Amino acid sequence: MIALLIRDLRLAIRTGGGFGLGLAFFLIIAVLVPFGVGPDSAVLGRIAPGILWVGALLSCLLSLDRIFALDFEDGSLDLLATAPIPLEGLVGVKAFSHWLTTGLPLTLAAPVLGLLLSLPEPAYLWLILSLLIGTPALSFIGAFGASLTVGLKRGGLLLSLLVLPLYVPTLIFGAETIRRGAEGLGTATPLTMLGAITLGTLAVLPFASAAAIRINLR
Amino acid sequence: MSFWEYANPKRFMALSSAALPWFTALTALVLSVGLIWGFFFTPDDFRQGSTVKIIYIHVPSAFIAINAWLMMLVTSLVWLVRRHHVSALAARAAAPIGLAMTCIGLITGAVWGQPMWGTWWEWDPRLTSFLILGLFYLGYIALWEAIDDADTAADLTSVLCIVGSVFAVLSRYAILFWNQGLHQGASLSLDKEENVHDVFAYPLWTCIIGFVLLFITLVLLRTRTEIRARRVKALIARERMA
Amino acid sequence: MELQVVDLGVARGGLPILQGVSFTLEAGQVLVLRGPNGIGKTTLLRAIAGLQPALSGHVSLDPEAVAYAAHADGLKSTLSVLENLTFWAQVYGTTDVAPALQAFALQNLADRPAQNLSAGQKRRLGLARLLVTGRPLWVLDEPTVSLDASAVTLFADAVRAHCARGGAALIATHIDLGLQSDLLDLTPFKATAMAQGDFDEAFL
Amino acid sequence: MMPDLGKYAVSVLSAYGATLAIVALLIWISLRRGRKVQDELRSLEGRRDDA
Repeated sequence: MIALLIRDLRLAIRTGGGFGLGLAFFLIIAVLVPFGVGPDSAVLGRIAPGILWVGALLSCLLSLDRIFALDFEDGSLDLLATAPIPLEGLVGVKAFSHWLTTGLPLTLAAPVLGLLLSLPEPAYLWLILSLLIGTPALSFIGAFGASLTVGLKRGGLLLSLLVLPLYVPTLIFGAETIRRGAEGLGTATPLTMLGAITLGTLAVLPFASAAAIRINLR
Repeated sequence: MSFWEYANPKRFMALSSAALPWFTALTALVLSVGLIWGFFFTPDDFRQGSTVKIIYIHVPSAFIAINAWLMMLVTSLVWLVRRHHVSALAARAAAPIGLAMTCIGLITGAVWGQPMWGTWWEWDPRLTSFLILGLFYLGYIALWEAIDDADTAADLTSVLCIVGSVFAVLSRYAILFWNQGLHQGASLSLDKEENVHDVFAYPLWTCIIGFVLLFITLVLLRTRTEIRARRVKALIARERMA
Repeated sequence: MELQVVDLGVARGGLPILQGVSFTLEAGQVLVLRGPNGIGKTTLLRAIAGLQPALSGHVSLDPEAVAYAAHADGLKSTLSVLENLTFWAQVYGTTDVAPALQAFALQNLADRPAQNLSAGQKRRLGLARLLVTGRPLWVLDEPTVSLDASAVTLFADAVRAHCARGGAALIATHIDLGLQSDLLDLTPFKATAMAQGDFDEAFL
Repeated sequence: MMPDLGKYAVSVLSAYGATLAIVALLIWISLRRGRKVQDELRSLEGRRDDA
């Protein structure tokens, strides 16, 4: 399974795609919003938590269809399904490597973009923390969506439609954590909920995804 | 005879064909009684004026929108566990009805909210939850349409339905947390104190029963269509092979 | 290691295409599947490899014994030949890829990215993967597509060596590999129409 | 016979109107597709009986 992780990361680095694209998209959103909303830093600071979370979510969405589609097209998925790795483990590794190449860089880039959006100072800790805790859920939910649409020729749009409502709870609790942090309120509740959702998706969704992949392969 | 005998497509076709006219007639009767009663023969509310009449479509459609998803969840589980095709096809047949009911709930809610709250759309927890429910229906229907192989489509949509149900409940709590809202509490409950007045309650119950009957009739009708469509597909495939 | 297929029926796209297929395959044997296009060779092989459920009958086999190779080789174009092969070796928990490279004459290409290989070279790399799996039963679907005559000989040698080591191979192919093999023609096993009155008859 | 809906007449009527329209559309779509599929099936079964 470590071999699989290393291979996926190596592929992500060599083909570029995933990495750069998600980050660039995140940057574009953070840069464009002030042009649309106006330069008033008070307004920007108020909406920054939401913008950053929505931006991270959309950047994540961008590379989801690559999680399984490439392996499906070149036949690797068939071969991996007959290999001694359990399919659930395969899904977990794939989602984890997706997180390493999108969620983690997004989390690291977010504070810089927070500066651009004049995010209030006390919020930075919560920004990093909520993204760090929340983005793995985005990758695992996304992997579930990708496993449902893996057999489809043009599954990209459908994938977004399927995943969108599933992202709502994560988005709400993630952005709420930062907003409360920015106003100096208690962040324990949303952060705990966010962590609970992430742990839940980590524990359960690989099984649902593996079932979906098995159905798609037959 | 076991209950599962009804899952035999042939038996289902025969039974539903006999039952459909009765259900159609009963639906027409109950629904027209309920709606006419509600629209023409109930007094205005002292606070909400005549807008209270919207309750006779708003509450039943919302009720169906939620319970249609529950029914899809049950039939999806039945399909996954017992592999009865009729069950999966019934879930497929119910989804567009659920979507339509969600739309009705949202539209009537907006129309009601406009004079009451002074705004067409409010990010109120219930309205927001319904919007999300609508998205779930859309995704579910789109997945059915996108997959060619019927059994694969049935399996995958069932998995989506189950996972979606969990996330729908999660969303509900997340949204409650996010905004406490100005929507009034449940219109009907067994707790007498909170109930709307009897004058409104009787026609409302009639309308709910009417909507349930409408739902059953449409599900029967649409499931019959889905079974036939499935058979057409099978026959074409068999011809191509022969 | 023994593969036993008893009264197997398989379906494609929800329609039964083969029924009543039975055979056994023991260590050291090669079984070649024949039959016209569309008869269901690929479907049968996928069912034996455990990728799709059988409609009827059963396959008695340790799922940990199968190495499956299909039309697609599952190569990553940005990885080199060596990297591709090493990855599969790690997945299957083996380490030595040198014999596999040698058996398919890939030593000189070891550092070349897979995207710069010709179709035949890619196929050879895909087949070399079988050697690093260390699994006794090879289930191969048209393994000789785009191979030239000398590469086919390499492949036949590899299969022969594999059988000599106590392995076995189930191969769907149309060309004569020059191997000591049994033949199974699938044409007589073509599924007939479903019996009337079946529970789900309306759908099949 | 028409009840006096007061100042909310437009709201109430449009809510009922929209509902009736959506339900009618739903029923129409269901019936139309039902008929189409049934015709298709009849012609297919007929062809099978001839053969």
